[in-house]
Amino acid sequence: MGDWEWPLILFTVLGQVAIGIILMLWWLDRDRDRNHLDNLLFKRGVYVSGTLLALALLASLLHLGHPEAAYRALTHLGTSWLSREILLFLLTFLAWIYLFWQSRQQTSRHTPGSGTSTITTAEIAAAEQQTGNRSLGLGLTSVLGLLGIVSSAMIYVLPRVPAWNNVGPVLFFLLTTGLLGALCTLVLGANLLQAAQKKTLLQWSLGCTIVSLLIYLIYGSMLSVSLEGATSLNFLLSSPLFWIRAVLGWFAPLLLLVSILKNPQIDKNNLIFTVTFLAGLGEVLGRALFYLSATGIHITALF
Amino acid sequence: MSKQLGFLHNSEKCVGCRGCEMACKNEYQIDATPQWRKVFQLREEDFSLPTRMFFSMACNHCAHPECLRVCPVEAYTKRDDGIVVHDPNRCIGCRLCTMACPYDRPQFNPVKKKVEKCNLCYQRIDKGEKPACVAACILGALELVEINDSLDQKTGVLKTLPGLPSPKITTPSIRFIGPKQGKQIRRD
Amino acid sequence: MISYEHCPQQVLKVNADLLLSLSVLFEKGGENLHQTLGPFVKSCAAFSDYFKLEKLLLSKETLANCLKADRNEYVLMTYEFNRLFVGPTTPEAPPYESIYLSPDHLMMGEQMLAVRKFYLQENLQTAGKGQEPDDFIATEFEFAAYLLSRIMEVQGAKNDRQIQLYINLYHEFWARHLSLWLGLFARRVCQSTRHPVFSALSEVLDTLTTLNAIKHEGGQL
Amino acid sequence: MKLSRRKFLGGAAAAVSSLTLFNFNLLTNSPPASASDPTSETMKTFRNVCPRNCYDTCGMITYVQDGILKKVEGDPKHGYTNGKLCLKGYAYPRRVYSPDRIKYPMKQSPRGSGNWTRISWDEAMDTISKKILDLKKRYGSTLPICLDKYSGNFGIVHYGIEGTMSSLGYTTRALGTPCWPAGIDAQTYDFGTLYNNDPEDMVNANYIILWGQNAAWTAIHSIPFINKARERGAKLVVIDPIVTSTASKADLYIQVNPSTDGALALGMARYIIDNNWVDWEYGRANSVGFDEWVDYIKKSITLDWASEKTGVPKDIIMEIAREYATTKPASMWVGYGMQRHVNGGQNVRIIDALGVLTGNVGKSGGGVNYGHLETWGFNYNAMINPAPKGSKGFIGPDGKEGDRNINMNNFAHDVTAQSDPPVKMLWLACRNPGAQDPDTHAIEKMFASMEFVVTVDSFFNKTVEMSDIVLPATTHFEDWDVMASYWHYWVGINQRAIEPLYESKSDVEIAIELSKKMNKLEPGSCTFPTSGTPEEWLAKEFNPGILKMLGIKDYKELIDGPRKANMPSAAWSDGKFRTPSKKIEIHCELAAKNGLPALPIWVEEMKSPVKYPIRFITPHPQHALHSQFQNLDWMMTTNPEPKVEIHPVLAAQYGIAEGNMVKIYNDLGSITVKDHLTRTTSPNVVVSYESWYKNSNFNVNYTLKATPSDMGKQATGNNGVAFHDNFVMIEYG
Repeated sequence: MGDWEWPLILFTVLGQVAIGIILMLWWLDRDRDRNHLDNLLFKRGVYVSGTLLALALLASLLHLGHPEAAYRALTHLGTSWLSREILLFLLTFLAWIYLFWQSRQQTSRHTPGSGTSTITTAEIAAAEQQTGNRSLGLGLTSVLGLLGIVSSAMIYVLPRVPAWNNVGPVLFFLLTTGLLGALCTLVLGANLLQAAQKKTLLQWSLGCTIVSLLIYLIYGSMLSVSLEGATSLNFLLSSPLFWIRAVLGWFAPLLLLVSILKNPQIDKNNLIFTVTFLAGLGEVLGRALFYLSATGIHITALF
Repeated sequence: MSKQLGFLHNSEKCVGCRGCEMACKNEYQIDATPQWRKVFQLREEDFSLPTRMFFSMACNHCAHPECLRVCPVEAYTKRDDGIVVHDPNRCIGCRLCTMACPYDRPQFNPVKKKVEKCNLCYQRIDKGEKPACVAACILGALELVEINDSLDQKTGVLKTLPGLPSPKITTPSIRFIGPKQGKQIRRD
Repeated sequence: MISYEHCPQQVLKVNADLLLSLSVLFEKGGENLHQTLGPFVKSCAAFSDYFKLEKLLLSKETLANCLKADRNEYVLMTYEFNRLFVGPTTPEAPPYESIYLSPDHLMMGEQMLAVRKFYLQENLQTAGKGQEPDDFIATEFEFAAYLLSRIMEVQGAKNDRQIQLYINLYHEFWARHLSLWLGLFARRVCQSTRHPVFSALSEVLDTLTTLNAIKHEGGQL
Repeated sequence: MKLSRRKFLGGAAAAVSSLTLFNFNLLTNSPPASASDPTSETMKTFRNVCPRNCYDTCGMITYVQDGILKKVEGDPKHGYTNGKLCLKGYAYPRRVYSPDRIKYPMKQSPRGSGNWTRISWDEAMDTISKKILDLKKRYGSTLPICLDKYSGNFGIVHYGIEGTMSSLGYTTRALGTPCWPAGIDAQTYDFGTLYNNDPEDMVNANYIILWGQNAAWTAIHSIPFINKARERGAKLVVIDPIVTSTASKADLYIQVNPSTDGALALGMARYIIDNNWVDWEYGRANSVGFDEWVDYIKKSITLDWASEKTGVPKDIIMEIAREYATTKPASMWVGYGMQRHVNGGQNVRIIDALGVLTGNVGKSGGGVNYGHLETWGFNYNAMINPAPKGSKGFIGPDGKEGDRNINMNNFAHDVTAQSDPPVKMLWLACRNPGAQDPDTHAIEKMFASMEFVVTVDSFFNKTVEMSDIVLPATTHFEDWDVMASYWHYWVGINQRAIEPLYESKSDVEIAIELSKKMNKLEPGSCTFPTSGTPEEWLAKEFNPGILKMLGIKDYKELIDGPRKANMPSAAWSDGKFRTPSKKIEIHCELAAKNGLPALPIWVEEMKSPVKYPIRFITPHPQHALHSQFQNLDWMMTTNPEPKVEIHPVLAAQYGIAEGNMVKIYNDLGSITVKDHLTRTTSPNVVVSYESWYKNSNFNVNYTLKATPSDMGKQATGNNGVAFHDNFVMIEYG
């Protein structure tokens, strides 16, 4: 059985939330004409995700016996997914800095279509130029980030650990990104998102939750084929943590999201806050269990 | 790679005296916690008769070392003679290798906050000496050998023993002579 | 590095006195606290006054009170001293550098040799045939105090070259040894002691370490 | 730059230090030479011998750099241990440099309070001397002082401990050996003394029986010789109640009922006689009472009885009987475990006789091998000191005045039982009765009743805990000494590889200090010499006899390597037995005189009482030698906790599962220990290996009654302890 790997839990979850947010912003940014991405939300998103990303990277250092030498972790890109992960996350961070710079640019000019009487063609051109750069930045960051997340998942794809040695880790990490990314964006954009945007994000979150649940069911059933996998499974099913995680991360969000989408009159924001909070907890627990339940193939002789 | 050095452990001869275990600690004055080499007792259930049978295992200097693959700092290198050497000066203590090795032989030293493991006494080998554990084995149950087909074709040479992870994971450079049981007159 | 040529003798003296009193305190052991505690408390007071160390005020007080202790109290201090530093049970805080810096907490580790070499640079070695490890706290303090006294001497002799050399040597010794383990040692004492006098002692050791740690990075002596 | 600066400084310091006002306490000027090159000196090697109470007594090479012990290795020049050590031997550096070592003389007041004061050697000696003189005054003799020394260090110079006492006058002595006396007497009755073939001679055997012997744990260096014989086709039979690591390797393992080994041997004898595989010629020519014993067997022994008694099927008894009698030479190695019973000595006598019956005694590749003391003929110069003039002694039954001997194997009881004069002071060295003696509660009580207790030791164990003064003992790396084995034929010297650490002293150095002080306080009160370096003391142990035996002119030759005594490889091959009749005494009058059967006939084993149906066997551990080694950090990490081995069937009866804590108890006391379920033991026997774990009060002897074994008095002064006739109850706890 594994241990409570707090640094790793924080690093992975926070990092995934951060990238999730950027990803969502990018997505929202595609639609230029009708409901385009609000600048303020863009800024908020960029700032929050940046902070989370920074925190994540810091947390990852705490896992090391010798954080002061962490820079060396870049030296084995050849075969080590850990090296690749670090590289990609650093690149993501660079891309984010570009985004940050972008967001500073925004402030200088007033945004197009903000109801001002006369708009010169120059302004429009500049504005478009800008939104172009913006979505380029968002896209770049998202792609690098997603690659980073995939490689952090790949770290755990170890032949020694049947519970990990499959597509599971990649899917789990990406789903966390999708779910929490969307929910956090909803929170950040509580009063900046247009109804349509909210709706799509909510649907997306719901989708992620359902997929996550289904995948977990398949994953669980697959585990039991190997001895160690079975041990992991038994550990999970017998652990109260797992059931809390199930309620917080799957069932509660499922119900709430459905109800939010069903009746438009209820106060969305509060509920969205709750869902995000619960799902967040659920994901953290889930990640903790991911490490706790890992059982490696090992020597079973008597000591 | 020109060749692959490894261990041949003879469980028929080994009485589990643990001399190798301590000789290793004595040679390098290893801290209390990490055990580069360890003697394991095979499970009673794996034999027709209750018995005390053993094998001794350090790093297996695998042909496909997982530790080397996952290590982000290239602390692991594989020499031409197949010895997998861990360089503590590069190690940053990320412990990924300890997760990846099915034999748990890279061991985290909680005090130095780095991983350590058996380097097959390469400095002794380079001087033409035997590894400390091999030199210390009173019963000649532990040998330094070249892992190759001619060894594997020898009768009685096994690639694994009950209770060991499948060699498929890392193709460890260790071979065994299986334990042999005599006759027992029991009272139960 | 700031030049120390004009460093007032008094600073060196206050420092040296404290180190020396500590050395004697540990060398003479728990049985002689009634003799060694006095000088220590005195030099400690002078030290904290000179450097205006508020954080030592309490310790100063405690020590002053312990000084007034009656015979029985001193006996208790003796037992505690031995429980912490001597034995025959496993000492709670063995006063040897190796125990803290050698990963397996064994005696006579590499650090002991490094210290020995330091002494040899000054043509010095431990008295006796090395039965008492060179990295014994009392010996290290004595050596540090000796270096300070040399600085004072050569200052008297106005030999700038030597002044610099001894100052460097002094800081090097702290940087490489005392400041690496004294803190750990002080913590161990503080955690395991049941007598105020040793908590106070640990406080002093801790302050001394931090102060010197700053100094070897080039602060004013 | 650095070096030049150092040079400059060195010079400067050398020049000024005379002027310097600084007065050193701990530091002093070093010879300038050393300063010129403070880099590490080259590795030096020294010869040492492991002095523990062990068959193998290994030759060691010790690596020392800058006066620090770096590592140890086996001595390749030692023909028996062959350049290899055991796991305990390799852990030695941890013993030497353990922070737990006792560093200075310390005084505890009051005893057991944990209030320790450091005292100088002078004060220690002063306190002890004054106590001795005071007792002498009060009781008119030194008999109130009792020495308990045994096997913590078997170095010859360490007999200076006995010397310390004899030089004070007549004292009370713990006499005997807990370990192996029943077997010693058995062989003394039969052959005149214990004398085994050279273990290296086992290579010549065609059939080997290890009888209650777990060489894999207690004499690992013998196994290669056994294996050589097996490679030549010899069969290995192990007879033991436990499937030990050794038994696991046997061609045939026989799980005999504990304490019925004699019955098995008698059964074998019966079958051998019936088939006339007897070596009549050897038996009749070399022994007395041969036919008498044969008649006894014919009359009173049947295979059915033997089988019923031992739990060994008839056909197996017949099989090993036939093989042992017809596959010559056949070697038997009688372990010390099998004689720790109320009929242990008698069982060994029967096995001896079986060896004679088949003519396997006195043959290379044969023998009934138990142990020997042939290579121990030193001067014991440190041990022999005349009592001071006018010393009053104890008048023994023989009317001679001398020391008052009490039973080491019932120590607590015998110490308290003394009244004229009572025992008031204990001196313990090379001994840890607090951990190793039977009935620990009784030991605790007895210690509490003492006026004064002095213990010499290197570690704070149970006995030190119960002492007034503890004196720090050197390790064997800090002493000069010479070591012989009670199994192999090699003798080796032990050099001082490193200076004694802290203020530790060897036992002889302690004796010297004590003598100085005693004579200062009361001239003539102690006869122990007050001079001589440790090496000089070593030199005094050698005599022409031993030098000749080792084929050397001077002890210094041993520095080049250990020597093997030039003796025939087969004990008794000369047929010169050392019994009164100069023959093997199958019929032994001496035994009869001592109230034992004259013949090796069957004597009933101890039966388990109704209340305590389970036999509790507590054999030697693998990671320790009694209370030595297990406390070291390497051992505590590789073998962190004690275990009790329980047969699954028995465990089931008491609702105990693997890894449970189990309470083992009887009227004497109880211990609670984690269990391991294994069928290597039998359903009516639980096994836990005696040992002293650091910071643990685990001690099997809390349950162990000081039941005497049947023999030992004749050769060792007292009967042994029937350690393995201990009966208990177990419960989930």
